[in-house]
Amino acid sequence: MLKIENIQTFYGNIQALQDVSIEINDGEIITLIGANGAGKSTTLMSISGLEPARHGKIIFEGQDITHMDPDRIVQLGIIQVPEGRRIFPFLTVNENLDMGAFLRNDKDGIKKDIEYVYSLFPLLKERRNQQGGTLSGGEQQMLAISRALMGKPKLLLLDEPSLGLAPIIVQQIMAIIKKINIEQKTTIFLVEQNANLALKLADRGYVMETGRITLSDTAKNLRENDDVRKAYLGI
Amino acid sequence: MTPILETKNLTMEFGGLTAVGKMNFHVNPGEIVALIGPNGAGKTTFFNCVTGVYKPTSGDILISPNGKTQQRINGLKPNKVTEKGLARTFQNIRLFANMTVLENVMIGRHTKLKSGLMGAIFRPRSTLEEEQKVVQDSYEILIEVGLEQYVNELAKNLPYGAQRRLEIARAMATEPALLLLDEPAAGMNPQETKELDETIIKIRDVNKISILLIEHDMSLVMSISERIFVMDYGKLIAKGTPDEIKKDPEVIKAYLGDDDA
Amino acid sequence: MLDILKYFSLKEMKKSLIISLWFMILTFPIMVIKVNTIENTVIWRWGSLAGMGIGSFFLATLWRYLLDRKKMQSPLSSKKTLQKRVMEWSDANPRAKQGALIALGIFIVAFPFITSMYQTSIMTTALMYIVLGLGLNIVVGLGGLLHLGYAAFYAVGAYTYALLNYHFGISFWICLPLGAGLATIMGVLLAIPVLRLRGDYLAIVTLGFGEVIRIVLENWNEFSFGPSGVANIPRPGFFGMDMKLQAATIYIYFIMIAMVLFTIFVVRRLENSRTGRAWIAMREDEIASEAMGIDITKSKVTTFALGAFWAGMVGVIFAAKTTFINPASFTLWESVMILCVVVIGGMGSIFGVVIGALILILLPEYLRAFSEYRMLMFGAILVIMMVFRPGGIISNIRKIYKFEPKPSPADAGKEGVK
Amino acid sequence: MDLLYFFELFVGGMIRGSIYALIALGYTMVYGIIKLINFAHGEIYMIGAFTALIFASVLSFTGMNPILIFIIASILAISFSVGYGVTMEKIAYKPLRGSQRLSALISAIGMSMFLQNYVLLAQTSDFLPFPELVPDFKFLEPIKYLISSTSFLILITTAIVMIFLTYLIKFTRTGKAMRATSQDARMAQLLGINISKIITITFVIGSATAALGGVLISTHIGQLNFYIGFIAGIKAFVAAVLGGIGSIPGAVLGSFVLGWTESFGTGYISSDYEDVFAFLFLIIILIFRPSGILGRPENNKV
Repeated sequence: MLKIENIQTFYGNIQALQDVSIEINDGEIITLIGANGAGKSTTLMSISGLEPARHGKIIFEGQDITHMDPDRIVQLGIIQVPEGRRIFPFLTVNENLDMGAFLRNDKDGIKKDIEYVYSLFPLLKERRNQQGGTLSGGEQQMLAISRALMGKPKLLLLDEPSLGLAPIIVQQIMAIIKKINIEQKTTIFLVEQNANLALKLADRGYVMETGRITLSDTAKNLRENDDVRKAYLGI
Repeated sequence: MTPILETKNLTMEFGGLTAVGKMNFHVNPGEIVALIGPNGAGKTTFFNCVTGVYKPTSGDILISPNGKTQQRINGLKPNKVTEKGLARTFQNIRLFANMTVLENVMIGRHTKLKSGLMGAIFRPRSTLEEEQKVVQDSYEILIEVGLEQYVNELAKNLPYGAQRRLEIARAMATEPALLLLDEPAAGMNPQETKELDETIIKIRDVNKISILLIEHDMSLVMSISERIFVMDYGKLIAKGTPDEIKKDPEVIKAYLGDDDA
Repeated sequence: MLDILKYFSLKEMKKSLIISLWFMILTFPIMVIKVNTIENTVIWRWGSLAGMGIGSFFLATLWRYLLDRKKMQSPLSSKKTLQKRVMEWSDANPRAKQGALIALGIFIVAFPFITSMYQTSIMTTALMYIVLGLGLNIVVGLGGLLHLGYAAFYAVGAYTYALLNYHFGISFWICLPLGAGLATIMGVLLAIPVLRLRGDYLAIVTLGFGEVIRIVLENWNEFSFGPSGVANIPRPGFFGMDMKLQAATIYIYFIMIAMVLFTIFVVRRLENSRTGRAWIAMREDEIASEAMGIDITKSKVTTFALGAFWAGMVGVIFAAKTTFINPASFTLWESVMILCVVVIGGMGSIFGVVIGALILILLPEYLRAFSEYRMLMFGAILVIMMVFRPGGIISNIRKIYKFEPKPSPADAGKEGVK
Repeated sequence: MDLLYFFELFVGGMIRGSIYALIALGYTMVYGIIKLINFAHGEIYMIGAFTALIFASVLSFTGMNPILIFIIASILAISFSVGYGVTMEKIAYKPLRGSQRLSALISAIGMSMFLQNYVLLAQTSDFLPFPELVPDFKFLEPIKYLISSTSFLILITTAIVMIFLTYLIKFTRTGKAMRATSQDARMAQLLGINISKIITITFVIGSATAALGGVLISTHIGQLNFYIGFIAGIKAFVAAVLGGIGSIPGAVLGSFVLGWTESFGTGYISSDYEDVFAFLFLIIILIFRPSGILGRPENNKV
């Protein structure tokens, strides 16, 4: 579905990604784990077209999207929930969701999807006229995911959805991610620092260190890999 | 022993949101102490309170750089805090990008120099000597952290790991009694992390600077720190030696979730 | 390198044609129609439409070419600029450099004697802008604070001399430090309230401050004689001698030469000092420089005060040179003009400011035919510079510090930090 | 004190405020989206007024109905100003997106100088009389000394524009996208919002309202020259900052506050210092409340 071939991305003079290659198949949950600053978020930004790769290629369903504008990439069905959630703080919950459906014109479909995300997160429905900035961290994460779902993603990119959330909420969110994957047939690319959590959810995983992919395997194998256990599971 | 840094019930609120709540915390002279916790737990906010970037809502921050009397530094401006002997690095590197590596360190020496405007214009002997000395001193600090080959490069052209080290060098140039490192290993590869490890221990042993660090890299934290404080949701949830922390159920929960791992 | 011929392919030509059509329509009412409201007739100037069409066609092509070129240049490009080559050449040939400097010196000294009084006067104006530019450069280039009210300090200097001389007959040489001092005090007074403001807000408040000063000068008749200004200001005296106009012009020229040298001397020393380093650090990152122990408040006040100091001094000379001042000389455009000198020359660079002032003041004077297009060109140049070369003509190359590595590392350990 | 005089000043301040508001809206919207003080915004207002004057004069020679002329000239003025606004953004601001804010600001100053002198050179530096096109409204007869027909037009138009813009920003999808972009442009892009389009729309709206202001004030005062844009622009910016830049209700509130300050200041203190009141007020507000009356405080993150 998505094929990243040897991309290199720079921030000014600093090379953030070096020859990163990742492959994601339809319907999978893939995770990318690694330490803070390893280049995980940059990878996502390169896919979304906000930090286009200088070299290499990104192919989505046969189309080269490496240098496409971000809004066209979204139109193709790649939607990202970025790190830190980035809720529009002065827009209401409803308006935030509206923005998620910015590129869609099917009013009925949008209505149905709003109902769907409210069924996933009933809490949001209660708060629908509240400003996004007044929500708690967990609620914001729910809103961020819901907002992305409103764009009917084929491939959902999630950047650190567990960041700064209470364990119980993290579990809830992970369960929902699984549910979306199954119910909506949405392919999911999950970037996480919490390797343990991510590897439990995912089918396959990639490990990233200072801008390079150092390992890739099935999630199960990665969880049993000694290096991974030591470095990322804290065991 | 008088702790070099001590906070009593330190609290920082942002419009009703408690980012740091009633932190009781201390670093003893000569110690390497780590502050860990999930992202967003309030570690950097704590740093910012201590270094004067934020004015804490309540509580006390006490320091005793000379190891004897304690003084309260709440609400002091960052430059005053630095003058008193606390120096820091930043999580998202804040070097003076368009200055050379050497100049970056020379800025660190700012508080140790005296010459003012008149000195700059008339360049009396004392100023000239001072300038010569600051160049020399700064260069030596660069040698210490192993950055001397970059001395005249612009800071922005340095590789990532070297930029992190330069931040440490710059902070050391202020001759602190306590060095606060905010995620010094972020973005480093294992080899660089290992070198950093040695650098930090050297700073403590050779230069007799106490160290407080925020870090995610568990291997680094576990191998060099004497004591670890764990924060979650703005609160201290555990403290102790690395071994104690490893076994602490609260910590495992905060890091790994309610989980079998 | 991009092939410029590519821009004359059919596709690119079509693009340029569309842009040129767009501009023809856009500028139609203003460029073509001219209404004579007294005789109630309309003049249609179709010629300018054609000119606009052709002009914009080529400019559009050139613009795209330059933009693409800018994009292609990787930030790490090690291409040797002319500037770098000149510098390397002068480093390699110290003799030749010395010779060039001596020739320049002779030229400067001989200038008023080999040219007309008019030329000398223009050159003096250019020299004044060099000093003004260097002064503003302390605030904008080194301190990184956008200051749009600089002309106000210039006015303070000019009025100090004009009024003190008018009321008390105080001479030029006494007023020179007084004007500078008063302007400095004003600088501090302005700096204190605006310290907390950053970037855009600072710009607008300094702009407001400049306008307030000008409006007060314009309206407070009892104090400043309002819009009619102060006339018959004496030229500087030379040990009580009375000079003819020509001698006085040459005299002021040399005063300005001395002033320029003095300013360059001081600014260079400041730049390469503890204080100067602190300013540059502040420009680069306020929070980090505070964390290094730099007192931001103090630094900002100092840059404002020093900047104002030079403006005040030049103001006194300006009053003495023109012998007549009124508030119209100190409008916002004056401030912008000085800012242009700094920006076009190269922010933060002394040599750049010198070049900037010479280009901006001398070029329009010598290209008389274009003189009415002066402000139009300045505006265009500012935009073009910012788009293609935000660093100015002369990029700032700073001092490289020398040091001798200590003989043995053991020494370094002993004397290191601590 | 004389109550009638007070009322006159009050209404006068309101009319001033309305004009400032029309210009300030463009300022504040552009600032909200690209965080740039568009110094040349006042020039768009001036070009709008000039275009209207040119077309109105040409048409009035044909003996057309004045009201019809007024409407046609206004529409043309708005169209051309929008053209200038959008072109300006493409030339002077778009290539600078992502670079230092200082560069963009200087570019804007350059643009302002350029446009002023462009009109000066292509037209004239003299004040030109604006044809009288708006008839006296009958129903205003009893309060004519307070509100003339042109000032009535200004108040009504401003009110309509405010209502329209509020609706646009609050309830339409484009409006929401504009708000989203101003709050977090990167995130907006991740949701498929085309930033360039949003910026263009912002410049279109801002230029249109500025041009409208230009036409209205010129009919009201009856004359104009190339310099009117600059002072009006600065004042409108002051108004926007007073209200809290980036906030639309703030711009309106700030404009009225400024209008009244000037009106009462000149009426009760001295008319010579009109602009001084505006700037002193600005400086005082910024010192005590840097984010303006309705602005949101900026949190700088470390």
